[in-house]
Amino acid sequence: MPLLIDLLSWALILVGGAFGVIGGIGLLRLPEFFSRIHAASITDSMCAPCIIAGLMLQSGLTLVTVKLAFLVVFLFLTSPTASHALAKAALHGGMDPGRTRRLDGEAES
Amino acid sequence: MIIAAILAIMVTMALAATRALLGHTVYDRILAVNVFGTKTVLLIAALAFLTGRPDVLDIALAYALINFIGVIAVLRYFEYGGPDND
Amino acid sequence: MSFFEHYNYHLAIVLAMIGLYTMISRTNLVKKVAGLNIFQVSVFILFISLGVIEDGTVPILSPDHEVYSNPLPHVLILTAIVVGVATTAVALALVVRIREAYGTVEEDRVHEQDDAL
Amino acid sequence: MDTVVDILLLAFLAICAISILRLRDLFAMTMMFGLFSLISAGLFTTMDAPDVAFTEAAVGAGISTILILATLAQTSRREQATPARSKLVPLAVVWVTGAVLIYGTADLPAFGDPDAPVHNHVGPHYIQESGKEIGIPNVVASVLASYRGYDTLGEVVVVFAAVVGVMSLLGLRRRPPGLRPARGKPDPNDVLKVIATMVVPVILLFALYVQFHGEYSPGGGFQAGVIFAAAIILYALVFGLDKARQVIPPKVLNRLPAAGVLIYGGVGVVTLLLGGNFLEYYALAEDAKTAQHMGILFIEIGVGVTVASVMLLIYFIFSERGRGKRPDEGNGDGDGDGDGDGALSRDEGGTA
Repeated sequence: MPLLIDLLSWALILVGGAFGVIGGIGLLRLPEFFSRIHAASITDSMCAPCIIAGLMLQSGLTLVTVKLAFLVVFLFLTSPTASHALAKAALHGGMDPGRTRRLDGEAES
Repeated sequence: MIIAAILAIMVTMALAATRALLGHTVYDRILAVNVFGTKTVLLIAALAFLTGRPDVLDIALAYALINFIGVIAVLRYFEYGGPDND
Repeated sequence: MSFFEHYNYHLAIVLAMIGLYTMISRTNLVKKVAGLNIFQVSVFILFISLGVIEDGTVPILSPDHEVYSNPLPHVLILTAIVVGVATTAVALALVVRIREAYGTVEEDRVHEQDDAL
Repeated sequence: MDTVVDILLLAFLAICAISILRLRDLFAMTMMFGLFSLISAGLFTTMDAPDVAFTEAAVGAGISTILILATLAQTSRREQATPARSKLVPLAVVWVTGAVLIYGTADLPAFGDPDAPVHNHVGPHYIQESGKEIGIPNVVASVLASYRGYDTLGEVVVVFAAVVGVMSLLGLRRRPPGLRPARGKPDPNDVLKVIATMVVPVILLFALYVQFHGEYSPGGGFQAGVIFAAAIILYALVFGLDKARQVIPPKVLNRLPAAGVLIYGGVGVVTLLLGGNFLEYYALAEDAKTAQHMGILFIEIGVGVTVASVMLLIYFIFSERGRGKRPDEGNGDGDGDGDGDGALSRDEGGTA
């Protein structure tokens, strides 16, 4: 049974890490802001809970687990809110989701 | 195995930092900084387990909430120029 | 060999150089304050580096650990950070007043207006 | 592993610092500044200094960033191009300073060397004896509040002096001349309001935990005060300044920094009256450890009250100064009306 829990925990941590890297690549490679938000949300909503769940399985039932649970609930509440507020602010600030495709990159180089 | 997680988190942090440096728009930077912040939370949680001192997890909690407050503050100031115009 | 044993100190000094350069080469006062903060953080890093002991752990006593890092630099820097933000607040308040009085936060514009008097 | 993380974080820090130097858009610079503080706090964690990391995260990434933003809202958003001044002098000064400092490190003991002089002075005493003398596990808290309590009193007074300075610079007149009051557009961001109502009480609770659990885990009055202030700042950001002002009546808030210092100094006076030295807690109770616990508890409360109220007051003073519209709007500053048209939200990333 402890072996099973260990395996599950490692699997969760690995999956979380993989999602983190995928989200990071998306954040860097996707063409414009509104699509990048999606990549960033993956790291917040998949990577963080998976890694923290893996760590929770490691620590057993202690105060540490409670703190980790608290952390995951907090991240789960605030990350989407921050993304939402960010998208809203961008829209409000005049960024057009359909129009701004590759303009940024060309203006830059 | 926690080392693998730490490496993955560091890679993500590097990617997010690159995006924050490249920017293009301020919103991209805010997004990248937000991602970087949540990854720092995870990094600290993982490091706490690696060094065997999980009691430093409080810092990870403080990070999570300061990160949120920071992002909201930047957005409010960038969008409205302050908290009072509501 | 001994040169590379000091890598942490050297990187802290690089940060201090960047902060100092920001402070003396830029004319924008807000940026000068940011440079001051970079410099501050570099000093904090230098102090905390001095307190590190190899294979040491967090200075919170527990029965499982023997070697702890030195708590004294931690105490000094902890209070220095809070005092640092207090001085930053005063500096920024001065910046706001300068902007109200001169209409600009660029150092050389302020000097021009002073010279014109 | 620790070394790798350490070097990578330091490299991130250097990159961040260079981008702070080069960015002309000051909002973007502030973002990088927040990032810089977060990374340096991460670095402190890897260097086994959780209390410092805690403070740096709350203060640097939280309060400093918000204060710079509040300043930017009242000054200009962009840095003017530096005139054709010689860059050689600053560069020379910086390189000479750096060279001297690096020369100075040559004689320092190696990084992490346990035989370094700094570890053979009072450090070992604190680590070996504080468990018996003070009786709390967090050595940093016992040094801060008991062994060097006199120093900490000085630091608290400095923080108090800072709020007096800010108040006399900005707070006496609530609005600078030429600024007329204005109401902005209503903000219908309901998601933020719902989440903020859920999160703010949790943050306040966490601040209390940090305050009173600081003897057993990283934390204490300084960190708790900043987190408490951050919670109310979040409330102000989401619900508006006036509502946040009602949380603590201004009359009370204006007196709290002094009250905190008085609590701290009062403990010292009480120990004097009970026959001990100033801030010598052993006079407070029969049992030595109970006395130390009581003394540390009280002065941490004093520190927490002062720091929280000072941070809040500074924030309120800054944002009340900046509310309203300027008559000379249009030269790119303020950005208070939020009608950016895409071009406004662009910045030349790193091309400065």
